[in-house]
Amino acid sequence: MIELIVHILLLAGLVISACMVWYMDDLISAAIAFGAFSFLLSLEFLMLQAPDVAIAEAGIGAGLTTAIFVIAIRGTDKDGGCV
Amino acid sequence: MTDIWVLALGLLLLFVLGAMVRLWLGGPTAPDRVVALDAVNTITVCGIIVFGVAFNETVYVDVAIVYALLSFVGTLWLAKYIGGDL
Amino acid sequence: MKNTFQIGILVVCAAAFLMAGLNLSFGGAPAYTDMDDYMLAHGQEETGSNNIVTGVVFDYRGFDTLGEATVLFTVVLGAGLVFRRLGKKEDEYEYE
Amino acid sequence: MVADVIVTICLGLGLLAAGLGVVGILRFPDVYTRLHAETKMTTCGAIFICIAVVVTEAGAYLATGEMQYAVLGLHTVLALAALVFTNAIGAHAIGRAAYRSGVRPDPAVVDRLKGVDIDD
Amino acid sequence: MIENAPFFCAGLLVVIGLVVIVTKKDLIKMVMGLALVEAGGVNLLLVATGYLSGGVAPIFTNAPSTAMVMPTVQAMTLTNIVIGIATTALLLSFVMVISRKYGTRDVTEMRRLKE
Amino acid sequence: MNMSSLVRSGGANIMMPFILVYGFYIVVHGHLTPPGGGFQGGAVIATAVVLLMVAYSRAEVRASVSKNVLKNSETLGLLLFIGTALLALTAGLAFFGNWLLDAGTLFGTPVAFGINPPGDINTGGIIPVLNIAVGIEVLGAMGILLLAMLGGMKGDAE
Repeated sequence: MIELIVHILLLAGLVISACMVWYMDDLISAAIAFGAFSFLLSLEFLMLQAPDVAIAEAGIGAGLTTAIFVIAIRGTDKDGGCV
Repeated sequence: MTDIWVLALGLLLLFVLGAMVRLWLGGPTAPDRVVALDAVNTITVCGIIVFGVAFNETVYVDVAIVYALLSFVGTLWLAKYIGGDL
Repeated sequence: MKNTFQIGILVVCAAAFLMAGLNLSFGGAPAYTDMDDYMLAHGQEETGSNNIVTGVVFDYRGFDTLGEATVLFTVVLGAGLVFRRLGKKEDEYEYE
Repeated sequence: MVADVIVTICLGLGLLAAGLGVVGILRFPDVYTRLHAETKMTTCGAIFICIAVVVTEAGAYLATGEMQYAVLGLHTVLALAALVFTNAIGAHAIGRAAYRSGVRPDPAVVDRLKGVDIDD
Repeated sequence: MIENAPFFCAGLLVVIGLVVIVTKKDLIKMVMGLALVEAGGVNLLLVATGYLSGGVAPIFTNAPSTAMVMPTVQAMTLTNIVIGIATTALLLSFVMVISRKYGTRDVTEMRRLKE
Repeated sequence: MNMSSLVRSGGANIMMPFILVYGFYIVVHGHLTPPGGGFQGGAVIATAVVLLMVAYSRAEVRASVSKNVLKNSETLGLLLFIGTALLALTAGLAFFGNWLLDAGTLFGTPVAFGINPPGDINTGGIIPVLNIAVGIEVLGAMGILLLAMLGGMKGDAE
């Protein structure tokens, strides 16, 4: 029972961060939300007894996805400004 | 003793949701959101360790090491963008 | 009009996915487990690997991994080609 | 059982610290105070939770003599070391980036970095 | 009903990704929606399909028992993650080139014969 | 003007060897431990390279991170992968046949059946070789992708 509650809390966090990606108009905020989404997804994979998938998601989502999105956002800005 | 660890895991996930409130509703600027993301990272590492103890999965702590080693790379990229260095 | 059409399509998609979630069983007994049972029973002696997931990735489904490696190679080729052409055409953006 | 009491107290302290960090994120007025609360308190909570884990695993290892409990404890110590080290770097980077991006502290405090060149 | 929460969550993630792709007009936002579908919905659905309650990870080193979850879906997910990040990077490279050519990221402002 | 921060670069210099060592541990123990395999280890090692890219400015990255090494490592990984699979034909097996299994040579010790807690690294046949090949390839691919995207940005950072 209590494992089910943990599952539901984790999935609620996942859906909330996905909605955050949809809701944010600021692109860098959306990239931050995508990072949080990736972390929680990896914890969910760990809960589902898939440590290989969890570590792949952690390694990919922690550094590489955020890096690619940030580079793309900076590379398509007109002013190259901040915030 | 197992119930204590699972309860701690649930509480940590509640803390993650609390940090996500700052990430979504609050956070007038992007640095606030990066701070909230850092909190999510740290609490998630604690959650993985507690998970490994709660269900007696002895080798899952390796995932926590990878998290702790790698989660700050994303933070550094975001900080570099926000600071205007990139 | 167009907006209503989009919303209708999305509602249909959402209903389809949620109905599919109703009919699946989480953590229960799947309908067909023959292949996985065989891999769990014989995978250790046939592939020599304690980690069955690695055994499946590199031995039973090796062609899958070969295709994945080819996809990765092609992606790198495409990205490098795109940015090199761009750097040649305009002097402002250097690459290389 | 004395080990259970120690574990419970350390776990409670860690959870309390992590919760205070989250409350600090939610309640403080500007970026720098939030950064302060978050980094300090969640790292403190991680330290106490890891102490609880290590005490548990040491007790299990001494009771049963199986190697997997000792491995879990050692890996927990490694994860904690990595976490503590990287949190400091991340906090420094966030604070520096926030100052450079034009976010100033709440007007009630003195901005001591106003004339300083912080480029290096 | 409520035990099937991972499947509902996977379906919701796919729908949210589709909503992002359809309603947003920013190209990077659309790529983010595609990544939500790919990394979130599909992988979560696959891994949740292979889960057996009470099973452990299919690794014979240090496993507590021999009741194990299904390994094939995990292998397929492992392949899918790397392909997902690769295609996302390629799409973002194209977005950078397109944005440099048209001077904007908005899909409604892109016309082929604008100038 | 655009110098790199001292704390950031120093921290990256200290952290990078640990990430590299841990990535190699993940790659080599791919057939034994749960978080093991070529994809994961390659991603972790690639993150070490990405950490170098974030810690220094663009001119320093262009001077220090060699693009040719990453490009060659990617090609080498793919060639090693296909070559190892092709060598099974010489042993009379099919493509992707496990021609090193139980041979007594490298990675050729017969595996102990059932649950064996410490594990033996000298088992697995061609699976550790393929792990290393895929690890090298993922490292090269991710590094060259990030480097290409970083070079494709507008060049007015200074």
